[in-house]
Amino acid sequence: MTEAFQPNLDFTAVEQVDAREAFVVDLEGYEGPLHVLLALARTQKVDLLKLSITRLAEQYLAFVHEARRRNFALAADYLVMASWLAYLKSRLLLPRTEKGKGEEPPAEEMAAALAFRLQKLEAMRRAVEAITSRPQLKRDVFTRGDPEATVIVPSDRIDASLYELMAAYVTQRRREEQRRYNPGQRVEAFALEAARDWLRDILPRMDQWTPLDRVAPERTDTDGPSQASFTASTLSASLELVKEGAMDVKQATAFAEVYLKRRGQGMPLELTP
Amino acid sequence: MIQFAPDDTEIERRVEALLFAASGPLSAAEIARRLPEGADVGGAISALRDRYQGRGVELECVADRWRFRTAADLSFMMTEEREEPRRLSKAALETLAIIAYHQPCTRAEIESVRGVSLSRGTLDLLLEMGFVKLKGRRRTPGRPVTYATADRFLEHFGLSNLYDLPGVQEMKAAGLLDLSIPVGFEVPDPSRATDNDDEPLMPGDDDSPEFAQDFVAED
Amino acid sequence: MIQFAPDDTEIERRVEALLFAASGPLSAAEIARRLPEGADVGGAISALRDRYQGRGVELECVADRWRFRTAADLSFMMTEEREEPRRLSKAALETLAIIAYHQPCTRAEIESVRGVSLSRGTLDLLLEMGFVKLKGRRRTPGRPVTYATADRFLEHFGLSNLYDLPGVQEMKAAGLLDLSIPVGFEVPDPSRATDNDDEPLMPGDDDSPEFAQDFVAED
Repeated sequence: MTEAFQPNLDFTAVEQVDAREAFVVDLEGYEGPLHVLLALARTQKVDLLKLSITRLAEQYLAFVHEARRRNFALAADYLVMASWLAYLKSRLLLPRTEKGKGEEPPAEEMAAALAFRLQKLEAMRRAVEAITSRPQLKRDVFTRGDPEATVIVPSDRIDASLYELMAAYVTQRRREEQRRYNPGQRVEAFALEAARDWLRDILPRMDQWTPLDRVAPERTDTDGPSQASFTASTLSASLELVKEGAMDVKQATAFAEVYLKRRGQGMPLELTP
Repeated sequence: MIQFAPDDTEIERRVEALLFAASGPLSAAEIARRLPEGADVGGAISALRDRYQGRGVELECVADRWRFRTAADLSFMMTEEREEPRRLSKAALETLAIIAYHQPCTRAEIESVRGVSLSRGTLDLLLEMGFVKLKGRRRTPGRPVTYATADRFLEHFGLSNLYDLPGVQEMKAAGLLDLSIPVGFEVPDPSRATDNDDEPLMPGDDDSPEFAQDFVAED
Repeated sequence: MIQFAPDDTEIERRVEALLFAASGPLSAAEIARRLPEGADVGGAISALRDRYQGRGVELECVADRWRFRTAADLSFMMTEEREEPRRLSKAALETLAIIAYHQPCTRAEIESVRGVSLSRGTLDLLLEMGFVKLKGRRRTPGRPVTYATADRFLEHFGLSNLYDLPGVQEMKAAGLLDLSIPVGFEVPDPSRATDNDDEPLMPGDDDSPEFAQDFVAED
């Protein structure tokens, strides 16, 4: 296959094309091989349907050759297109003797398909021109600059698109991820186990009804659990001890002070001042 | 653009367009500045005033400036029929997004992703708009209520079912996840969510207003 | 306020006032909701359209809704109102056009028309600007997401609906809007090397675009 298209890369072809079309290699202007092909096809100045694919292939190969000569770094797809076109061209030129490899469509059909793709891209190019030459809002035409103070808002439209929904989701998951790596935000809790030990320790001295916040350990270390955590864990632990029958808890009304007292005998509790 | 010396009709057109597009009332001098030298602004304004006389929109002079406003006798249409814009707040949109992808999920789960507690009214709003519904109760301590998206959600976003929700691939395609994709970032597929852990709501749970009230009170 | 059954002139006045006062385009249904039962909204709109024809302000239909806007030929005057538009790249415009004329279409289809893969930032810019929206999923293996234009696109370019796209009928007649390539044509693409294993097209594939069916099904 490579042998088949080597002859096309000779200099006469390049010079012919170059001299005839004064085609300037400017990769910046092209999005990809198909865009280059379209630009080249335009130089043939014929209906895209009557395009000579053989000639187009030559033009493209010359383009690639020229780009390489000037040390343009060509993306792989430009080169893949070059070899495919060389192959297509060789097949178009060869007399059709046997049915190729069977599965492959005839070269003429492949050429027609390429012409179709170019037509399609050309149609979209024209569409861009047609659309952008229309009067555009806030560039050419303007809606009322100062709508009434009592604005009538179309009621059935809610301003939220699927894109915004996705964006909202991703933003949060990102934030969540960042939070996870922020050690400063870690919340230390007063372990239930520790609260139970603490209660069992002071239980013998709790023979009077004592308010919960006086029973809970006082927070000393600013890095440690919060006072709320001490109180909460102490309450949980006390409920376990109630279940075990070791102490009683009472509360007069909702949100009122919770009082704790041991069951049975024990030493009096020394309250901290 | 070639501009021939415009006639009175053309000047009137231009004044009309300027007054319409302006963000506030314009004085004759301000209008004249944007017209060709010597244009009869006064004449154009008074012609416009006559033209709009008795129409639904009238040209009005306030403090030597001119503006269009709707005819005074039609003001009843502007006030009575006004409707509240239904714009989703950032919080509402974010909450909706989490419910959509993680459904069914509890309030606590939503808060854990958002990192802030849900303000009163955010969920209520989504429930009221019919974007979100109460789904069931989680079989965990406290039996918290779970939320899921409702039909209106699918309708609004033009999805035929939950399977159509864009996933990681689309988030990438839309440029939302590019450079720093968090390690192990996964988006749950709500269409494969299992309800096994949940129990259905008791009859009346979902439409009893006290319940919603209760829930709001927890804020 | 006592309202007698308003005549056509009065209906026209009211429609005029509503459209002037509105912050965005209004559909005929939205207008009708604010008028007495049985009012001929269509008649009023077309009367208004005629009345404003050639004036400095014109009535225009965008995305099946109506709005007043300044006449296009007066754009040169509106320098102060003009907002610097976000410039869309050539690639973005081409992508927008492909989506507009082929919607709903998948990312792969856009890439196949352009012959290059969509670079990062092209689709998301269009999504972010609200010109394009995610539409649904194609019912084909992999269930790729499809894209379509949003109302904002029609509003921006002053198109009353998708049939109004320039040249769409001619392109359709020429078969140019058919996404299936007529014969087994596949430019080898290094990024999609495995595509060579594609099954040959079934007979009749090219005249039955599944695409059009999708459009109906996904709506």
